[in-house]
Amino acid sequence: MKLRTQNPPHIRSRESNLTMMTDIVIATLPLYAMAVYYYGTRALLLGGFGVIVSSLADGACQLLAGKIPNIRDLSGAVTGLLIPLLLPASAGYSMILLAALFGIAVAKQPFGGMGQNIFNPAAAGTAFAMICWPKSAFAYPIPFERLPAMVDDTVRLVSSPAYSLSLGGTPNIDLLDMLLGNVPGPMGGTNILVLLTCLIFLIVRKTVGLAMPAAFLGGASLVALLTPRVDAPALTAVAYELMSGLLVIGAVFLINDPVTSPKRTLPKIFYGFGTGALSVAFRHIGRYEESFLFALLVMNATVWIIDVWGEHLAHAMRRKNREFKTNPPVSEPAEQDVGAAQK
Amino acid sequence: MNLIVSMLAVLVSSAVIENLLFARAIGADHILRQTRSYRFIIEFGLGAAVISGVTVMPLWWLSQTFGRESWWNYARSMAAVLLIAVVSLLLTIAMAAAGRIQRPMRLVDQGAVYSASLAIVLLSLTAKMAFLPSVLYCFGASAGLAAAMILVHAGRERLELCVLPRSFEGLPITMIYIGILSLAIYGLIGHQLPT
Amino acid sequence: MPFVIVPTLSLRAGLLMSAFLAAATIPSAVLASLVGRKIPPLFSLPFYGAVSTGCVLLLRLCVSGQALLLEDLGVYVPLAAFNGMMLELALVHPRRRASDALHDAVMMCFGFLLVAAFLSALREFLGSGSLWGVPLTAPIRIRGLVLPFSGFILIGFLSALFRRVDSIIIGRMLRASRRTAKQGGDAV
Amino acid sequence: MRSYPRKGILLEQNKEPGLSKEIRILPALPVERSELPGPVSSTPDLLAPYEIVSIAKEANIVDEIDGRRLWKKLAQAARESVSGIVVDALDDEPYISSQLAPTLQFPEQLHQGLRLALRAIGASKSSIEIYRNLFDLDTRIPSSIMGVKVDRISGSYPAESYARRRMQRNSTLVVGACALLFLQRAVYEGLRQTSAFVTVTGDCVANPGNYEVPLGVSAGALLEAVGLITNPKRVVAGGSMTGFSLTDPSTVYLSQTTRGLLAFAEEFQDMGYACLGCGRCTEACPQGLSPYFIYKVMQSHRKHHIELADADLCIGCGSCSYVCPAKLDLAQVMAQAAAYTHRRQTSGGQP
Repeated sequence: MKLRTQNPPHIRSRESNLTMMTDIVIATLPLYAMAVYYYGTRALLLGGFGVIVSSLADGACQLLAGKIPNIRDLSGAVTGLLIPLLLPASAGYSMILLAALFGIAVAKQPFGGMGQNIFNPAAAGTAFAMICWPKSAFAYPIPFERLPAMVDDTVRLVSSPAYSLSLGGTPNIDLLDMLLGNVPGPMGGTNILVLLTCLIFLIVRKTVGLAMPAAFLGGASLVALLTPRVDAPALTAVAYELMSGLLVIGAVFLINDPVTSPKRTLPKIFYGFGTGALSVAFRHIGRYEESFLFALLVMNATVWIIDVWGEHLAHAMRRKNREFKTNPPVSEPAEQDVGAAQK
Repeated sequence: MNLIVSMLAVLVSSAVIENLLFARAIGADHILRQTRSYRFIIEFGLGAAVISGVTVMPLWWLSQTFGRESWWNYARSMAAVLLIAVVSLLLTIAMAAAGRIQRPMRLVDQGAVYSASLAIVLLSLTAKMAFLPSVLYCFGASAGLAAAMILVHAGRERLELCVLPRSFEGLPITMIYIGILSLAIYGLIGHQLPT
Repeated sequence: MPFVIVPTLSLRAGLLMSAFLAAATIPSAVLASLVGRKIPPLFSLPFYGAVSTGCVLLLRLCVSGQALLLEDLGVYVPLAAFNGMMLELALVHPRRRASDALHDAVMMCFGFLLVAAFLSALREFLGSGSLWGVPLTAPIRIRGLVLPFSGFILIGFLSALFRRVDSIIIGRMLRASRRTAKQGGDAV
Repeated sequence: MRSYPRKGILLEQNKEPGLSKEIRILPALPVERSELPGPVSSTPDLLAPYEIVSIAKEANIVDEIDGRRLWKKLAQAARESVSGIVVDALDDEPYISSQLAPTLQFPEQLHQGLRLALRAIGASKSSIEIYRNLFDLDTRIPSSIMGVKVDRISGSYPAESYARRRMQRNSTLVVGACALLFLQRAVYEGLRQTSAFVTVTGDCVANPGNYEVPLGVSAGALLEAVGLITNPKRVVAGGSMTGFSLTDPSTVYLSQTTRGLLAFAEEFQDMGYACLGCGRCTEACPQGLSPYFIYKVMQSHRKHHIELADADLCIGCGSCSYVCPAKLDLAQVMAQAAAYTHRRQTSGGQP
């Protein structure tokens, strides 16, 4: 009988790209449930719209590049799911559309598509939308007010705690509401408890590691502790800083994007810490109330430097470590005759 | 103390906020050819810093004296060009005398340094700052330019590892890369003036 | 490159910018073809720089009526003296004959004019909703287009598009030449 | 209890039901006895070392862990006067138990063979190494076999090569358990090595287990004799991680170093995934290399930083390919990178 040969190993782990992407999709679903609970079914419409647009754009770009779109590749859908979560629930469809198009057709596919993009597509698209429509991107609806499918001027829009923080005032919201997400803010970024549950789920599933989110939140809280913006007790100020804006959802989804993050552990910690510190530090300087996405994009550009530096470090450690230096014993040619029967 | 803080503010704003590459695209076409190594980028930044920093001193004095006249608008840039030429000649001669020049810079690279330092000088003059800040501005701006070029160089190295669509290789993908980076920095800082 | 990315916010500005570039490039290129070999390389850069700056300043004197537009262009007017095309034509490989130099310079400036006109029209129409200063109703206002980063990205996509078209045309020509060659082979 | 490698992967060892069954000789493939010339010594405990070595040479015994002749190893060890012998019975590759099963089922013979080998090289210390992370076993592994200490090697997958290298570094002779068994047979019964212990398993095999099969039998014949449920899509000779798959089992013949024969019903189809850059291969690599980095660098035209990645330290354990969620063939890429790096080093920077 004739069989097809195949290189070792002959057993493979069950994890695959599909399972990892499915984990992330599953992790976003509770956020959409909370959004529906707070803002009505418009959240689902936005999510579905984003998914459809980005998946179609992904497939179209791959066809233009002469590749066959892969059904199992859910990365475009994940981008489309994340973009509405980073924007207010009252965001217009055109905003979602342009954000998804920018993310896919500018930040992802020209770089070679899946697995080769330097910048996180969701972050780039949302940043583009924020810069193009700052007014509507930073005005949020009030929870428990059902939004119509088409948002018009009758909807009451308010500013988020992050804005009052950027003005230097203490938001008069108690922390429990912020934990539960009962505050105006980005559609998926406010309900902290659900986000932390998603993070735990992803870590248990080993889809993401613990290093980067921990380092990210650590760096953010360190800078927030050193340079407080509100005259509150230190820990309260830190809690406000962490729970306002997109920091936590970034710690769950955007930081852990495997494509645009370093690979080794020490570089991961460095990258997460730098992103957190940068995004909180530039809340003082920047004009926009939210600086996390931009800080993330800037850090994405430095990932290659960090990675090469990590390789240098590992190289030096291999040099130092005697156990790794010894190569496996090569079998002398005299013994090939025994194995020759197999060949 | 206040002095130091204000000087630092000038440095940071010239290096980051009004970054020559990301905010004004100066040096964008030189990047594509001439970022061969990090060492070259460092040389580039140092040369621009020295030339512009030395050139801005007499120009600042001149613009203080003739700032009112209408013809100064025209004379300024011409004077800047000539002064930069003189300063860079002196610099070249000095380095040659010190024996620090292994291989002379290509003319195009010299042109890049020229235009970069010209832009820095003119910008620091249009900002109408005091004397010391305008000198510091030159240093900060060239440092920011060098840093931006290093970022772009790292991006190009990373892009070499990607299997790009064929029509995007080289200049287009680099431009898109710089564009997204400039978007990020714009959003981080908030306010840039596109002139 | 910087001149097409940042200051091409409106159609007028784009055209004026390309005019400045032409004023800077063409004379120095011709001059380089005439006296280029007599100038020692150490002094060539200041020489051409001074010449092109002079031309640029002359042009600016002529158009000094357009104060607002000049304000828009700002620092890029004097910088136009040191553009890549000028350096390329005057320093890197100057042409032997003045006619060639003139031809090259004019062609380059024309190409720049096309790109600048297209980009500035797009950015003015979609970014600020007007064209040649005349307010129009754009289908969608993307204010991000007036920022420098969109200039970078647009340039990137434009050059990618050109390259794609080029590759298609070249492929056609290659196939055509192969076909003719084959026919020739059949004939022989 | 030593634990190495530091990194690596923890595999689920599907050793049952093969391990707990007793080792059988297939009636379809009988093992013929070939006597050594000369009488069998009545007092094997009084043999001189050179006699033991010569008997091993006569009996043509091959060590199954590295395919070297046993007498060569013994003579070399005697020359270098190593301090002791470690019996290698750790089967850390899934499905394979062709060293563990004989160790557990013929303890006396193993002990006698070990004593002979010890006397042959004039050493005293001895221990038996068995892998620790064997969870799904029906039989329990004793803490000592006939008074010889059993040394449980914990740690994750490529533990065997690490253990071997560690032993060789501190001048201890590593001998396979099966080789010692055959040495005992040669000395006590005067028999040549005409058979080998092979684990035949996989989801196509009717009754998986460890079998003593004569040398030179083709893999197809062995599978037929053991019995197949369905026609296998993949047949693998050797370990499940490092073995090689056969195009035509009927033309491949077993040797002393063939420790396993696996027949699987399903074969991997290409999902068309792209590398996500998740970095799991970097976490898994026992050598501390970064297969992701090497993969990317090998993809590019001018290979920057390739000497930085130390690809020539790869031991080919295949952990990177195992964990890769994109199902990329990283082990192949690592081999190419190692060859490229070697060429580069030999030819002075320019391959």
